Amino acid sequence: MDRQVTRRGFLALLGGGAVGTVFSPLPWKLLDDAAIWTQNWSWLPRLPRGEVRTHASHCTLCPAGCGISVRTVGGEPFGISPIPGHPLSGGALCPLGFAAHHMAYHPCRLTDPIRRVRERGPLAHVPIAMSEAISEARAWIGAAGGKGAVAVLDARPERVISTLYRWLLEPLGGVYVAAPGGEASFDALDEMLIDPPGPVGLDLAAARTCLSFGAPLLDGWGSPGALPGDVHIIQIETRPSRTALHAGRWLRLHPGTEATLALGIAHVILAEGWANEPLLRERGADFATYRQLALDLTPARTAELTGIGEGEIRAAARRFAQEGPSLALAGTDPGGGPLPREAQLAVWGLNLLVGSFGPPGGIVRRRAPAAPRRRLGDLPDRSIQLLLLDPSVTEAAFPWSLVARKLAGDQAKVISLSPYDAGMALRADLVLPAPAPMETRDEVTAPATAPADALALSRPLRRPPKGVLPVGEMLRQLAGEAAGFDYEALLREKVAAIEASARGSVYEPATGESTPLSGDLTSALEEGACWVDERPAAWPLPEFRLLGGGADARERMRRAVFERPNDAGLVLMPWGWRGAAGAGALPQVAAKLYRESHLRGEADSARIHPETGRSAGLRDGGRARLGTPAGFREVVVAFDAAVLPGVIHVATGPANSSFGDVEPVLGGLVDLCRIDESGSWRLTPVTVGEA
Amino acid sequence: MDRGILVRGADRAPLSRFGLWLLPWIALLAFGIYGAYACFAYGLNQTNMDNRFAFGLWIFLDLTVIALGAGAFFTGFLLYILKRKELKDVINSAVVLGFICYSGAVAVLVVDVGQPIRAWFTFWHPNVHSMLTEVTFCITCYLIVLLIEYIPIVLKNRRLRQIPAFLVFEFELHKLMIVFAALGTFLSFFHQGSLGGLYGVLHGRPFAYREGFAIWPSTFFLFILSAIAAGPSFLILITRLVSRITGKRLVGAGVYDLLARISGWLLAVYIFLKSLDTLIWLNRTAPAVGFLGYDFYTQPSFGTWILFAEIIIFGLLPAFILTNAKRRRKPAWLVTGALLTCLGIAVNRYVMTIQTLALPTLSFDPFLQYSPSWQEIAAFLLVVAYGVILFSFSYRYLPLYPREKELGALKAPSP
Amino acid sequence: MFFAGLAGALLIGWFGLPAALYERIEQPLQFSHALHCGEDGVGMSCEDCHAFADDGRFVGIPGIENCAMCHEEVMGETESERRLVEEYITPGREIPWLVYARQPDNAHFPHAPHVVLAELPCARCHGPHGETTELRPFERNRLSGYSRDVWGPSISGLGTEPWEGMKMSDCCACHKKHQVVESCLDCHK
Amino acid sequence: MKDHRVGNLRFGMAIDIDRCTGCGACMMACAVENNTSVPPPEAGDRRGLTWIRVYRVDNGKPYPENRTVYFPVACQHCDHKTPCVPVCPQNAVDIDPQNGIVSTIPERCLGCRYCMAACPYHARYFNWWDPVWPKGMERSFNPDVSPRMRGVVEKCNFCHGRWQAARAQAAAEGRRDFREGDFVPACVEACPVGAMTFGNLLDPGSEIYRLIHGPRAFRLLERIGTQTKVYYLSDHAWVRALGDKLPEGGAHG
Repeated sequence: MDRQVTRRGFLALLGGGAVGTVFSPLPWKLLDDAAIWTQNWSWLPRLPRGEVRTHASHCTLCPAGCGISVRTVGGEPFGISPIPGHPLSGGALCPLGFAAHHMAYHPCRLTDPIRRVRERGPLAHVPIAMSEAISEARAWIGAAGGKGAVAVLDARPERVISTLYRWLLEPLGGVYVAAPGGEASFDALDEMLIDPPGPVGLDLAAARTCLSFGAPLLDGWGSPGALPGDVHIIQIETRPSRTALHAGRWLRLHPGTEATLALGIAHVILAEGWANEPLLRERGADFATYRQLALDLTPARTAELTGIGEGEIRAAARRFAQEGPSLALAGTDPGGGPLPREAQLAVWGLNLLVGSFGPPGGIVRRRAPAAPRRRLGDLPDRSIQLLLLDPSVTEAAFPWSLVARKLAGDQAKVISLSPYDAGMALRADLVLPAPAPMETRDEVTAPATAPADALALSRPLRRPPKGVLPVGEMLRQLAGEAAGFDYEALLREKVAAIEASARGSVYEPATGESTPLSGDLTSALEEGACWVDERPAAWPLPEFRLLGGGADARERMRRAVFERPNDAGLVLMPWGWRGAAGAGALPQVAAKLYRESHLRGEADSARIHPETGRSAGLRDGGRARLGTPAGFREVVVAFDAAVLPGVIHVATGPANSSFGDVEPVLGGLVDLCRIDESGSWRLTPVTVGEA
Repeated sequence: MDRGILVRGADRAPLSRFGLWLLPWIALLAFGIYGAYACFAYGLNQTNMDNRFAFGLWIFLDLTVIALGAGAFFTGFLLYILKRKELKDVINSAVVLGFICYSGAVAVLVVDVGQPIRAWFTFWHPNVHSMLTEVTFCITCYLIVLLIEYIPIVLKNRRLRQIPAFLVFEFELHKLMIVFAALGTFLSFFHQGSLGGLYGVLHGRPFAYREGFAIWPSTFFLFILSAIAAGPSFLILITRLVSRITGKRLVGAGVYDLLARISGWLLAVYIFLKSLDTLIWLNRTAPAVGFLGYDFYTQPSFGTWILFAEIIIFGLLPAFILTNAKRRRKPAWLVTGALLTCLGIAVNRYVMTIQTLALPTLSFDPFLQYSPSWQEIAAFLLVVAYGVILFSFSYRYLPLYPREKELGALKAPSP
Repeated sequence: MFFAGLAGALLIGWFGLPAALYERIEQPLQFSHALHCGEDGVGMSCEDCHAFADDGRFVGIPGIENCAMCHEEVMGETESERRLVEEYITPGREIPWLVYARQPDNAHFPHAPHVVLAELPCARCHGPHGETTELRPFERNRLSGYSRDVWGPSISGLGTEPWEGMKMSDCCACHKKHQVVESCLDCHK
Repeated sequence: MKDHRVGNLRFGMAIDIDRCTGCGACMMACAVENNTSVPPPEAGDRRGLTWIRVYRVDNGKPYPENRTVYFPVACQHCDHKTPCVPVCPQNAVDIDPQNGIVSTIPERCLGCRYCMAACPYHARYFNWWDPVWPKGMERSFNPDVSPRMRGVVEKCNFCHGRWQAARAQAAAEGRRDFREGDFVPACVEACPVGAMTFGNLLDPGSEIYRLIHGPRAFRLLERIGTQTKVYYLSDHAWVRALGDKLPEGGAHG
């Protein structure tokens, strides 16, 4: 009985509890809080708080020098947008530029120096203290004896930093070398002009016709995507690049026949009397020879060699000669590598024929004298014992063998200054951590392709991680704290010199207006302004050699023009996008353009003409194995009806690992490529099999 | 040892044999649980679904299973509302089957959504325009109804019957059964229909979009029809399967005949309307929004054959078999017809879910293909195993087939 | 017995819950609004410290330089002012205030439309905060991590004062009352 | 569905296909602006999170007839019979009656993906993975856009963060209206060739009004009747023909 009661009582207690709970806030409040928690659970990253400010600055990811306006929250950049009407970028910014501020957090980011321990694997490394790294580097520099034993590779010359490199090299008898590759190569142009009146630039904005021999005008020439002016582009390129697809006219020539086509066009120009021959004869040491070569090359022969119809050739030549001002450009995408020497000579030569040297819209002179630099190809093999890589080289896309053959065997050391352990830095025995974009004051100069010099600053907008030194400071320490190694001071001097010259104009992002330079340039630059030099007056046509120097110049050009580079078999042509051609680190969101949309060619994606593909036993979307004397590589096949049969266009990057969520890999497709005597790696005979 | 709680009078295999029979299913269950766990722990990247195939194997099979589960409410409807007394023989098993199908489907849905812990928001902030809301509400309610209908069957267990309170409770419930049957019928009509509406309303997907009456596209009604046509067939299949396994004549021959007749005629009507609907859709609905009928069937894996199969092989053929008394009395024909009917429903649901998503809409869309990952398959096998186990227990301890005793053995001694 | 259970549950629900749910955290520094803006105070207005930036963003909690404008060095004799100067202004550290009205990351509350366009007084949502002589401890919801003010001081959620509660439902109620056309993106980011 | 349009503001976009060079700046600017996470490599192009995605489309012909264009496709913000709005079971998707922005609120979404099945433009993306960012990167997040969690659907909201900021600024200036240039989405701002135009479709004085009423304008799947607010522009008949579903397809994603 009792038990009965207590049991009933217990049940009653529970019942009461239940009723009470329902009439208390407990269940409802907890339900509500639980709901809130599920909507905003704790392991979701929290948003930054703080004051939002906007700063005008410049992008330093590539040499284009785009003007950017950076939004920061609590002193941390979170948004980047282009500055409309900026003199260097014309209001454009490349895809990568929008995520420049993410680079500071790239998984490959270095905050301490690392020493490679190759015996534990090609990329194995250990972190070391900065002081230790510096002293080790200095020891190596000291050990590297002899003239030319120390070299610096820099992809962006004409900066104050470049001066510091030179100072570092001077006492050591070292050499300052411009990194190979890049979109425009003026090497041949320098060679053509006998004592040229200083460096030259290209006045594309004022040109009306542009014969672009592979220059990626819409893929990243200057500021990517934005082409100033309304120039009619005749794109002469084997690959269906976006420039080719959007050009006014696209001539899809046979691989490696640029020289032929250029001279073929010269033939039409000369034969139809568009050129000012008396002047050319007077100035051109070898004009007669050149003329004869060109005239020997009939349009019919050109058409046969290049695969471009005679009519097309004549039309292009006429438009180029008549619709001036016109420019002929010898340039390629950074992955494709430079044109061979003869091709460059032939193309630049066209500008001489139609008088595009000097006047606006042509090849113009730039004010500042170019500092002396050597070409990698000119260095003796196995001569370098210590190589220093500037941060700008990290994302470069040239075949490493170009450098490797210059290194003095295995005991040669490579030191890389780089914010990330990626790309070319993976080749280094010692990597010193450099600041990421927007972490230090950096200098922005006009790209090699710009018509005039310019100077602007990239402002420090976020605090660099502890232990990361500015490049200038690292060089000062490498030089043993030698006097005068003061980056900031040198920069101030450079600015002061410009102020003194009172030349050029200053673009103020705040007002969007350019005013003639007067007074305080320093503070203007600090506020994100951009100084642009004035254009020098047109210059008299200098003496020139159309076929370049050397006793066998004529013979070499003749061979380059009349011999078909590859008669049988498939050819491999690498290509890459500006800023993303190498295996350097990229912002992680760049994966949207590659992995998540295939908008851009991921590393090792190959475009092949359907027929070619099928005859090689490949299928669209399948995998293929490419073989060259240098090795093998697996690629993903994509059929493309616009590709020339017999050619395989393979993207050089970025590798999946550049987005930072996969382990970095050493070496890229370009390392498979054949390098000709002039250092070009555009064409490589290749064997294809199904993977 | 469990003699005391076994179904009275009916002989059941010894517990050891029963355990042996359960073993493989329990293994399957474990595998399924592992697959489902993977999805909860790591997210739906464990499946092979993607942004184009937002729905995959799970939704397809859910739709099928729920259609097959329609046997429960429809038998209830026939028995309690239309007073087809002979169906007393199967009503219990029908209810259990229905419960298994629905609870299983809901379980899979919980794995399928990306944020199950927020799924209840549908009841908190419902969007009344959404077919999915309708489905969610109806299925939830109907699951409760099924549970209530299940209770009296459980209470019929001979041990539980000894508790007087339960006996009374069961008796009271029974008087209410007609109410629940009606309620269940109402709910089921709606969610079966809404499941069809789910796709019929997608005017962005001309392959699935159908015109209709008021807010209901034609698929709304076609799904109801096909479901109540398939339900009885599924019931036939399962009952025959069970009696084959147990070697007992579980229900009177008349029951099969009745179910088959109903299934057959409903199927016939369904196929007729379905064909009509298809013609209207191909010639009017789709072209009106700039999609050409034959364009839907140009893909190798989805040729016109699939349409042919759905209407002829899995439609007219079984209808032809089941509507004819002579044929459906022959067990072989009966089973074939029922099987084809159920498969037909599966094909229809497959087309509505998978093919709809596979076909490109934009002119520069590629045609994509999809195949489920092992986690998806595992998660579904979980439901199958769960169903078999629950049904086995119910059969062993509850009187699923009231006339089992009097009808006696099939021929061979029971396993 | 029934009533025992009833009472127990009610007690737990009404008094146990809030005690268990909220953790009380003291502010890093004491501050008297009354002293600054009351008529018996220095007579500053809310906007003097809680102002809009030129881009229309509400700055909310003023930065340390704002305090430094007056408190370059110690003026009064209060303990907290001494700490203000010594621990924050002199080293230039920001004060890690715990904000009572802090909304979650997925909520966007623009002050401008409410203050400038609708001309709501600060007290409409923040209550008589401007008259307080000291800062009460910040009460953090252990489950959701939010400030207690979001739900409102009364655990029942049925506040009597208009400013009690800053949940979505409270926003919607007011918007409905004033026929503000709504969509999710008005307040969710 | 009832017509719930209020006021004379309808945000819309016009994209000039003839100008687009397919550089992808819009995709990057979008991902950065909206704190979009990057799924792991195995996600591929079918499980990505690309609120705006640029498709490469060509006419399939060999050189020299070959023509290739790029189609940036984001949420089309259907103004009528919006496919994704009525299907959502718990009101996580709505269309702003004042400006026509079709919004998705991830914190309300349960991840049933019905809206994705409903959308013919494949403009909706699902978080198949837990979002992961490089260590510490949340410090450089856009403070105006909340990150999404695993298992929810997300898509283009016409940069609602910017819209909210612009509206707050307007309010601070004491006005309620939208003026040309108060804000543009990140993609429009990013386009280096000015191929994208954003504005009020109902304002006869606006640039976009002129463009969408010109002969070059067309929309995707117009005949479905969704009255999308994203227009495309082209001089070429074959490109305009891509707007509608063609029997022969003639397309390469």
